[in-house]
Amino acid sequence: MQLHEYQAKNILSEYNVPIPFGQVALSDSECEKISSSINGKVVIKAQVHAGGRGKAGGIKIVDNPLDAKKVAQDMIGGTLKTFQSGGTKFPINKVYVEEASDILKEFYLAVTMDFDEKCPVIILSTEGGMNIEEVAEKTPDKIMKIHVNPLIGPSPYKVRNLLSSLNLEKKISQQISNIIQNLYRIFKSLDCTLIEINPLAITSQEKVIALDAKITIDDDSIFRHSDIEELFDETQMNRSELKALRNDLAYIKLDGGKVGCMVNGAGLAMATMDITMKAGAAPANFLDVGGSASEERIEEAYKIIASDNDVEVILVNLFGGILRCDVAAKGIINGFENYNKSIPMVVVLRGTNSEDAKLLLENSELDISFAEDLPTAASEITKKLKK
Amino acid sequence: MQLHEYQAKNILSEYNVPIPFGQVALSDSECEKISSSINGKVVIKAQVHAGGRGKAGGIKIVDNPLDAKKVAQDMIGGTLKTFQSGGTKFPINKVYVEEASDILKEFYLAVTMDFDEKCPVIILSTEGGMNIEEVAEKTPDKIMKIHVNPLIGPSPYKVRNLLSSLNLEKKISQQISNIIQNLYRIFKSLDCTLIEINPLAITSQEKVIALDAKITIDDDSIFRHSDIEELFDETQMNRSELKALRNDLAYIKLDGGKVGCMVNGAGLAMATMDITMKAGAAPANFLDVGGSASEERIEEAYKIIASDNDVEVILVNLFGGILRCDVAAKGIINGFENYNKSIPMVVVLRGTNSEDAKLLLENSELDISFAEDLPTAASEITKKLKK
Amino acid sequence: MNILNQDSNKVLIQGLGRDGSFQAERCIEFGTNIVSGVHPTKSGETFNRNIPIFGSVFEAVKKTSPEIGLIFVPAPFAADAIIEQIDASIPIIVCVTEGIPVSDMVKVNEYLKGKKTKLIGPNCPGYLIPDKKLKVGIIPGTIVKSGNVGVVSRSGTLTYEAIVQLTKLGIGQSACVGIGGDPINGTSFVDVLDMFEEDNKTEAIVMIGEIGGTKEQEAAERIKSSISKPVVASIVGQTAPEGRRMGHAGAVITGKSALASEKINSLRDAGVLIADSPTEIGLKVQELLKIK
Amino acid sequence: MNILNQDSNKVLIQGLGRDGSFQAERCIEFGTNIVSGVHPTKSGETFNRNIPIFGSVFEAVKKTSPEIGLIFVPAPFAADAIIEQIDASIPIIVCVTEGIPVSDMVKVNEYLKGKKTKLIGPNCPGYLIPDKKLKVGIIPGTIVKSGNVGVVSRSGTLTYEAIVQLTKLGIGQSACVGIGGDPINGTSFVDVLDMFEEDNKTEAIVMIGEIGGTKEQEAAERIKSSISKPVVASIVGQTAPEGRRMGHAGAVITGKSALASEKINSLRDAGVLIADSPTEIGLKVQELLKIK
Repeated sequence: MQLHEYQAKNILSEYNVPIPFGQVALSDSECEKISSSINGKVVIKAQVHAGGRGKAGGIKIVDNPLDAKKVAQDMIGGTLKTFQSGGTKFPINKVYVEEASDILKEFYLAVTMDFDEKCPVIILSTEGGMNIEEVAEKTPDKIMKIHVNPLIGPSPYKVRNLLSSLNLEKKISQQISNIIQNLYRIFKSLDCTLIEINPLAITSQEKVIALDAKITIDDDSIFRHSDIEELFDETQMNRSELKALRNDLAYIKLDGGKVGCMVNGAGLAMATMDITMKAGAAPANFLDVGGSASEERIEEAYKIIASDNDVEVILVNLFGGILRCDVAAKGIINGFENYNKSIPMVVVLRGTNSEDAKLLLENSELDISFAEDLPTAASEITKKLKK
Repeated sequence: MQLHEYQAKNILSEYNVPIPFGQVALSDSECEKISSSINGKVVIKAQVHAGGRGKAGGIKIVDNPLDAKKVAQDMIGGTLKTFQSGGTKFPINKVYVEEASDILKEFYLAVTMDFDEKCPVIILSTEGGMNIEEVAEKTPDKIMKIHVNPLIGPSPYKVRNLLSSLNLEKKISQQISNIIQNLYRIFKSLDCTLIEINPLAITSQEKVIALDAKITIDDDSIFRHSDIEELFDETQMNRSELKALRNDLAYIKLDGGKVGCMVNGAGLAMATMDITMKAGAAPANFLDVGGSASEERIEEAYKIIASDNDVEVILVNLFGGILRCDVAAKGIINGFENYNKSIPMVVVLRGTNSEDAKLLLENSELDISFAEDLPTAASEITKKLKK
Repeated sequence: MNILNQDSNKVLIQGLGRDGSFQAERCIEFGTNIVSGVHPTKSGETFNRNIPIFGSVFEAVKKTSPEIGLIFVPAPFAADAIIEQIDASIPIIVCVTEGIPVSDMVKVNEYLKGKKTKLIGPNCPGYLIPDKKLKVGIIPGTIVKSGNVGVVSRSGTLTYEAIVQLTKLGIGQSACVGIGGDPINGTSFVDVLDMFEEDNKTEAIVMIGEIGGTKEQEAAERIKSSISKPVVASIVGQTAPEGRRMGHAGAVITGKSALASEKINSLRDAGVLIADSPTEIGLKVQELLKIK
Repeated sequence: MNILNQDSNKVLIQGLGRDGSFQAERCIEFGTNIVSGVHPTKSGETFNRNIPIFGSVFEAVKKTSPEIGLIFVPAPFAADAIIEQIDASIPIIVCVTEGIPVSDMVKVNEYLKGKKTKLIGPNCPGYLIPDKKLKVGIIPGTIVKSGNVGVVSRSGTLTYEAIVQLTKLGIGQSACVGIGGDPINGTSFVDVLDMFEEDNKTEAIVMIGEIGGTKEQEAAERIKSSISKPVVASIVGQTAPEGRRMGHAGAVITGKSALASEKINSLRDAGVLIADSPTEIGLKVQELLKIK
């Protein structure tokens, strides 16, 4: 679960990570009011769940409260699409109003999980404010890492050794060192998968502050963070994604395809996509019902796929394990009956209770072709699409 | 560092450990006011750093705010001496005013460090409200323990297995289980050496609450808990103990002796005591100057010992290691000169720079006999005492 | 600990909710010797007629001496169940549960260091040895066939896909092992490859990988250095869109090595026969065995 | 890792403040081969004329290959220094620092599990081998004499007391080891007894214990089961008042076994010769060696 910048900054502040003075505004007049409490230039930032806001016009610097009001007027109620948002237009409901900082130098600082080393990792780069993937690719020596033993936390000696290689003033490196320890405390306490400060700025007053902040919480840990769950902003997801999330389904909308796909398991999902793509039929979406979906969740899954207007054919590829195919079949039939939209289906059912499932589907009013395996299903799909 | 009950209960509350409603009062009128906000009986508890308050008259139950006022009048400004306070009379500056609870059953619950297993341990006993040492001795099977891996924390399965052996209602064991997890969070976050809830009560409303609370923080960890350091109540220590503490000296006052002892190292201190006791000379106090005392700290040490009116002879037994004997000698001479109280001394000095030290002392105006070793020093002491 | 070469295979099942109970029955149907169950509130009861249920793993171990522990406990409690089984010294643990918090598994992984227990999963279908009539997990017993090909995969359902292909072509399996899709898990490709290498029954190996991480590259290195048996591999996700959920820092860590093409190159370089499409796994194995 | 039988004894000193620098000089005077120092802000400088100081342990290890690390770092940073030396794979670490938070040492202790490093201390005077001219720590070099008695103690200054008594009687020491007074430390009586048993130079052992804990009982058990060399022991604190600082729960854990009398009984039962007063340690050893 992703947090907005303003939510992340509240958390940073609570854990003693310095941030510039700022407040969230829900309206242009609020934005004006906050701006007038700030001396000097003011930064206004659209609160959306996408990176790359600056280039997309989601961050503006103004000189006075009146200009601030105007910017907020334009932003709030509008949408933002960035090069990182994957085509999605995110609605802007709030802006963050912040005093502008006088910046001498920008760093990149993140805490995340290193899955190869199976432990948290702290990433620091002198190339702050940049696209960090690009930095990693072009100048990998500018990316420095500290692997963290979960028992010990970030060893001060490792932090010290890393910072000493940068030849910073003692005053500066002491501040960064404290920020690293505090970020790690947030990472651990809130079960984060990512905390990213880009840029971490050194101001002309020699203060180190977090200018931007991105915090992502491990969805699987939300059950122990009810206070964080309340921060969830559902306006940042489209209706289908939200519905999928609420039903514990993994849904991805894809551009340009016509096939709606219902599968179980990420591996099988990827295999299905590889095979249908090769057969010339691009998917319109992907819905992974996961390991042990109930009848009700499968019904929701059917509705989500069927409500995608790009979908001309639905491919169901389920392999029963924990999931029972008969349960899935009932869910699909219920979905069809309650949603009442007939879309041709190609169905591959195998594993636990697949024979019962086929019987149920055959006796339904769905427009179904059964396939024994994926290649057959793929060619069946291309046939249906050509019709 | 020990906390008062009211301070400990504030912390419990912050970490979601249920406590009865209560507030601290600094005056009888405050006590009356708090009492009038409570329906039913009110418990008034003297806030002193000693256990066994109940038997010593430090805990009273009253029926109405007027009686509460009277009790507070008696307590505040007075002192309390309990069977656990080692002869010390603790001043009562505050009372804790709490609603009385309707108790069905009392448990003992503690988190502390098990030095044999080198890990934290949770101790639970069904014999709450009792002297736990007595329970441990007479019915050791009524003391249950959970050893905690510092990486994992208290494994829920261990807590569940322990609680299931008590055959409690699910509702009750769920509450105790949560309390255990929360106490451990406190233990870890605040670097405690002990958290003791005695009794942990089950009320007639089937709520589990902490009726009393004792929290001790590792003195060596205070440097990272400035907020806790502020809770320190210096009125609960006598002037010499306090002075010793402020100078990082370990000072213990003993009853009935006449020898003031300055040593370095706990082992040498104990050996010194064993030997002088055998020679028939009981110590009046013990001051361990520790591993690496400065001239100033030694000076304070001398003053603390010399200001004890029971002291007729001072025994100095130092073995230089990290501590340099010459530095110690200067400190003693300064102490003597600035405090200006001449007490005969027997001095054993060995190790690092001990020859320089002897020279310094010989040339001072102190009334000193040197001894080569401890037995000689002990007999020298008894001689001086007999004079 | 080679899970393929255990003599005795007594299984304990922890977590007997809807899924756990249903799957326990499927395991028993296949021939698995389930000796006990563990459930916090069903202590003293039995399941499948006469298998005893205990309140704690320690009790179950004391009374029934299982060598394998199978976990269906819900995600919030699953890491604790794994630790309970580790503490009870169960030599092999299979954790089917999906959705365990990453931070929990980081701790379990750290806790496992130096312990003798072998953990498979979590978020995995477990393993199945047709010849021994041993099914520990959720791989459908109906699709397997006894034989000489070892199958190992990160994906659950995709494992079944591969098994079906093999069985349809008359090619049996020595063992099928699903190591699970979670980024932090107990058993890696490398571990299972070593077991297959050591296992006398296994003559060829099928390995199914995915995009993301570098586990397939590690496997390629191991194959190059010390696996003498022929390997067929398939990597899925070649056409998958770049995951929107993957944070920047995540991409920084694995970089390009997470791509399917990089993995395929490493494996090919290690002498592995690549099935370009996951539908061709069976055919590739057939081809390999014929050549041989 | 037997600290007594290392061939090479190159020492690194971490923490070169007032005490560290002073004690480093004493070690060098005694003959110890100090090869490098570590201090966060003195990197590039030297001490004692020509010994290089590095900014990190890793750098010092890379350049000077020490086999022993000696720590004088202040308490708030000492646990981190121990971990830095463990991570740099220094085989023997002596930590003199006193006042390290208990919770820090619990973590260090957990972290050490499975590692090859041997930690002595913290809050200890270190060790000294007269014959090898090796002094790692703060035991005064002026009081020792080369010989065949091994001395081990929980207390710093009391160790010196025992050494002085031996030396005065003309009895030399094979090695003197102060394991430190903290409740959680790296090396126990048992560890050092084993080392003395193994060490050819050591003919008799002096062990000085204290009230509190059960380490002396553990030592008694080990002496009974596997120490063939004669042991003289003294336990101090027989007349000490019950510590007011000891919390209730602490007393619950150790109970009566913390008493001096209990410890003395266990040791006597293991065939140990008890010096009733710590002033009689030397005489008891003399008695023992004469009988022998």
